[in-house]
Amino acid sequence: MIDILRRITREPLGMIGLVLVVLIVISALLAGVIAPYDPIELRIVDRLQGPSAAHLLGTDQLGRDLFSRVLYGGQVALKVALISIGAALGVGVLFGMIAGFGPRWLDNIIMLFFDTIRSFPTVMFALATVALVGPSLETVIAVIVVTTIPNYGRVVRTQTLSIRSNEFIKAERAMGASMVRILGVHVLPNVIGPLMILASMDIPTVIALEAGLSFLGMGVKPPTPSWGSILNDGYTLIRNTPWPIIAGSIPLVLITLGFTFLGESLRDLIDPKLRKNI
Amino acid sequence: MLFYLIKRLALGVVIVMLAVTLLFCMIHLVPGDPARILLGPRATPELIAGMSARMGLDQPLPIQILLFFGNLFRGDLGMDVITNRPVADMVFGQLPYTLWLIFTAIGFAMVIGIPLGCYSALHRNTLIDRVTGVLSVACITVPAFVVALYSLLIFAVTLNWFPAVGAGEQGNFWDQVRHIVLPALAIGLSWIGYLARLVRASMLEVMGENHIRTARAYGLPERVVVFRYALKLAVLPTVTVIGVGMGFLLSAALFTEIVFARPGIGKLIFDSITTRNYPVVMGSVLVSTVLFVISTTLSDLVNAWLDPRIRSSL
Amino acid sequence: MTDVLEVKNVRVRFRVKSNFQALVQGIEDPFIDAVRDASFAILEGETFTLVGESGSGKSTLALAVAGLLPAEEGSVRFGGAEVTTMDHAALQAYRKQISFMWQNPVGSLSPRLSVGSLITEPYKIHKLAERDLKAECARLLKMVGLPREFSTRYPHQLSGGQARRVGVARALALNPKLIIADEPTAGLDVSVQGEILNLLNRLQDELGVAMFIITHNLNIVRHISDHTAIMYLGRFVELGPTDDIFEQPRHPYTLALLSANPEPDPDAAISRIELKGEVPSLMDRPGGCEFHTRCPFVGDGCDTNPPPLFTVSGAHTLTCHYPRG
Amino acid sequence: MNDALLTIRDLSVHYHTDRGELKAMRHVNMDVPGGSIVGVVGESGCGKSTLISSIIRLLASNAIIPCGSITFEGRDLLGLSREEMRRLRGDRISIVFQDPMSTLNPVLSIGRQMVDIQYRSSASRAHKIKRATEMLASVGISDPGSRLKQFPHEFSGGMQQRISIAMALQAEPALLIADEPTTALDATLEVQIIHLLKKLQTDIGCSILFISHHLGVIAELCDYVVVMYAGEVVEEGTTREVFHNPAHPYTERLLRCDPASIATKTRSLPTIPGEIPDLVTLPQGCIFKNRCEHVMTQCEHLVPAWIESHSGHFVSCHLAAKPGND
Repeated sequence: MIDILRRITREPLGMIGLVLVVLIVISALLAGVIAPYDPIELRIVDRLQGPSAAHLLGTDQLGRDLFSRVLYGGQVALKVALISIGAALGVGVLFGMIAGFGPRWLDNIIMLFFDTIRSFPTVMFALATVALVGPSLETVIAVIVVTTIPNYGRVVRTQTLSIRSNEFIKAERAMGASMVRILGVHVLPNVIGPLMILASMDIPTVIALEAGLSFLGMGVKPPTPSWGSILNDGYTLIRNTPWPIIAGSIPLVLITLGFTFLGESLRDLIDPKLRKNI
Repeated sequence: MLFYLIKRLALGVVIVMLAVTLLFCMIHLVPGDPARILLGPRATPELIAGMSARMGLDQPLPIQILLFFGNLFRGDLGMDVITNRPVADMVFGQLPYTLWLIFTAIGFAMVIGIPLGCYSALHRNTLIDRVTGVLSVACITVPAFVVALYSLLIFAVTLNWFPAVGAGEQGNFWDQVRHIVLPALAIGLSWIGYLARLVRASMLEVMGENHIRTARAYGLPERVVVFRYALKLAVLPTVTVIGVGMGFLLSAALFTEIVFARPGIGKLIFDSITTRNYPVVMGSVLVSTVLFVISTTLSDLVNAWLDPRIRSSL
Repeated sequence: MTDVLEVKNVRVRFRVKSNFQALVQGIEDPFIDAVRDASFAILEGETFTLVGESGSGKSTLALAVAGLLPAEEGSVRFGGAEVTTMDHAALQAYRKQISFMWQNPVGSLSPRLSVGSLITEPYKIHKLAERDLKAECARLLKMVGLPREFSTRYPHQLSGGQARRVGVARALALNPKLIIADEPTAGLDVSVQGEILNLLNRLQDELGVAMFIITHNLNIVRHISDHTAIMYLGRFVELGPTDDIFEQPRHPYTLALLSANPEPDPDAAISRIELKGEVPSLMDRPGGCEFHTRCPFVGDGCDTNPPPLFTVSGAHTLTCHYPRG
Repeated sequence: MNDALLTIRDLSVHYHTDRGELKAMRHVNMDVPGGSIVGVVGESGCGKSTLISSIIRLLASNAIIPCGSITFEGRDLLGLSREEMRRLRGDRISIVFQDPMSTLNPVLSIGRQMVDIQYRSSASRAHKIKRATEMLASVGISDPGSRLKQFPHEFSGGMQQRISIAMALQAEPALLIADEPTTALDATLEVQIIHLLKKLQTDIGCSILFISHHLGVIAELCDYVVVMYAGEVVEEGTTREVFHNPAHPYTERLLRCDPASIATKTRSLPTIPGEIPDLVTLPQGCIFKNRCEHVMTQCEHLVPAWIESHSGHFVSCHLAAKPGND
């Protein structure tokens, strides 16, 4: 583990990725300490200011400090990303391994469901759900979990299928090993590595999706700060001030770059053959 | 071949039907009555019952689904409860805008991304390759709506080079072109990076295969090795990715249509969701799903056309 | 001596087309026979070898014997018990008494487990973990001639020969009555092949375990095997005591295989028998004698009549219209 | 062997790896006389594939050539420009690879590939197709005209190898390199390919550099043999000399442990105990010393010289250098 870390820091891009991720994660975690203002406190007097020493990124139309809102928005983004990817990973691995190792008919049924979910364009599916249930953080997480499960499930299935035809699995079967033992001891350890890399590279996608939904007003409820809702404010104010757009997009771009660089160097180190399009 | 085609189409129909059923179940299962939500808190029970009947929600769920499919076969996607126009007309009226946008974006991404990827693969580890690599990652990771916002901010609002809203005047080709540039850029930018990286990776893989060594061992000029022997194989994964990418493209189109206030199916969905217009939501999601199924099937067929190994296994 | 294993008239079928495809394409039989009418017995403590080229059905037969593939017809009896009709519990008990060694020395070892865990895997599978696994591991490593330190290595750190030894150690873990080895020398250099064959011979002498070896290389058979069968297109074409087959090969295919591995002597009279064409597809078996399309000695009736069973002497039999020699 | 078509002198190839410099091939000498078949024998890790790649100059990008020369038809291949080298490949030097299944381009038809490699000729397309048809017929593919339209996966492994041979010999090269062309094939197909190669070699009059680990095939096919071990050529001579009077202990042991050479039944087959030394940290002295039965004191420190033990029979071993030992 430490060895991997050391090798990542040796690569310039890996190092940049690591620094960005650590920086943003820490600043989100410590938002309560670092943030100079309350992110939801209204100060109409200070509205629509440009950057200054008092307001590093300026203020929005309600006079809220954008820098503080960006810091707190990071908490929302990370929360959504970690919970939804964790859950999707768990369910995806389970169904993927069952599809890859189980009988053919079960595989077909699981794949049919995966394909069906995949055929909904994610954002449209998310909007339809939000329209029915109403916007909330939980809805966003649920939608992301449902729409990401097929991605992981398909990767795990493909990997399981290729591992399944290996001789060492046949050897375990011939020795009479149970299905649970084969999956847990022999398949899972060979699947999980590449999957973790994929998951780390998915974090930016999920964060972008959360921001997108909040941008459309279908994510977190105002006044909770989110990068997406800051951008939405920016969109409505686009002819007045560019700062909310800049403030909302900077962390979004930095964290996506950070996780992508990190994930890519991890992938190159651990499994150079793994490609994004499995 | 014909057998395969029939199988694929049958599977596509099953997927679409399953998707519709899932949506119906979702509407049915989630708490809250769509008719009540649509009409607002002050609606009378009679009004709500009337609206439920108009939306077909008073029937039991299986009947609702059957009715929907029955109408579907007649090309009827139901009626818009607010304007009383057929949903099919609305959806198909908006669809061309979205399709034009998507095709322009992906075409533009292919024209730039694929050659860039090839160049990077063939000049591996040079400065240009590294710069392209970093830029590609940067392009991929920036969400489409952020690109849309920035291009709107810079090119439309600040510099005023391109129009900010709409799709342009009907029948005025140049006006339409001017209107499509920024939205297509917003969608296509991440695809340039994506395709460049994909083509680079698969080109490198193909160039390492034994048959390329053979082609070189027979002294074929490098140009022939690259363009005739390697490229055809290297673009195969691209076809699949674009086919599956229809979903992402539609999602990205939705954002850009909203940002640029451009007509299209994404904007239609968004507007009908904000007005809780379920039949329109249903119809548009269905059409998007069908688009996805068609594009994956098409990409499989193109793959089969390009790769004789797949062709003969069909 | 008693039979450890008795195989009678085994037939193994594979489906190659779905019923629907078969209907559409007008194929009557959507199955192929990978093994047809195979019968042999393995005596306690002896080695039986199955020789054949790719597609001959030799591995399929071995899998059917091990209960890993269902046999369409025929019987496989192990120590008097019928394997083909065993339920799950009986099969588990059967698998404790046989071990299967797979073709790829490194690929048949689970890549993320250490040699120590790999060797003791059978104990864990059959819930015999109360044994002192460390001691067992050391004992097994010693048996196959590997130093004790190897227990902490991983498969990718082993050479082909070493990995093969680990495979042998694992196969010996539960003191099996029968070891089935698929191509035990595949992928190994000539100088290492000898080591593995010597090891198998020595272990058989010490432990009295019966062995069922599958190989494409007829030349290694002479030194390890008591009885040999030669397979072509899923059928035995010649079967008998190994010495008899090497002294008096009678089937043209056996002769061709023997001559396919010539002596490394430039002055040796080279009498290679070159077969015509390639192995026909199992979906399109030739009529009459199935070998007639490639046989250099083909005669009248070969293409129409199935060849008769010909007994050379005692247990040495073959199916041929015109046996050589 | 003065009329040699291909002469390799003191050739070394190293690879840059994470662990350090991997000395895959060191100070190799060998000759391929015109119109002859030369066999290269060795076990895994002996440097056979590095040898081939360096002759056709398609070494991996992490390879370096610290010393040596490869002279082909009087020209030093290592001194040629990339373009000059490319012009030789497929015209004067051709190659048949080991794994027929992956050697041919999967998405182009056989005919297309066979026509493509005739790009040097100014003949008409119809003429090129005719030439390809003739070549396919000469390697024993029936109905060659219509099979030109087929793709590689539609042929069996044996057929694909025949096609590879047809492509390699289409330009009637002076040197054909055959890299274990029969290893992936069944024994009965191997016989066919060997006979085919022998016949075509006689027809065309080219030389063949035949790489194999199969001693029996080498004995049957080759005029000369080169024995490689751990990146060095340890012995070279006529096949008869080397197989009847092996001068290097490795050759002698290798010949002894081939199961095919042991006609009498034995329960204990001869082997070569030990493993190939690590080529990153080379041991001092003779490369074979850790596995040699006749190891002597000078083997520990002195690298044996490349000497001619008989006329035309070269070996690098201290035993052969002793006066009166031959």
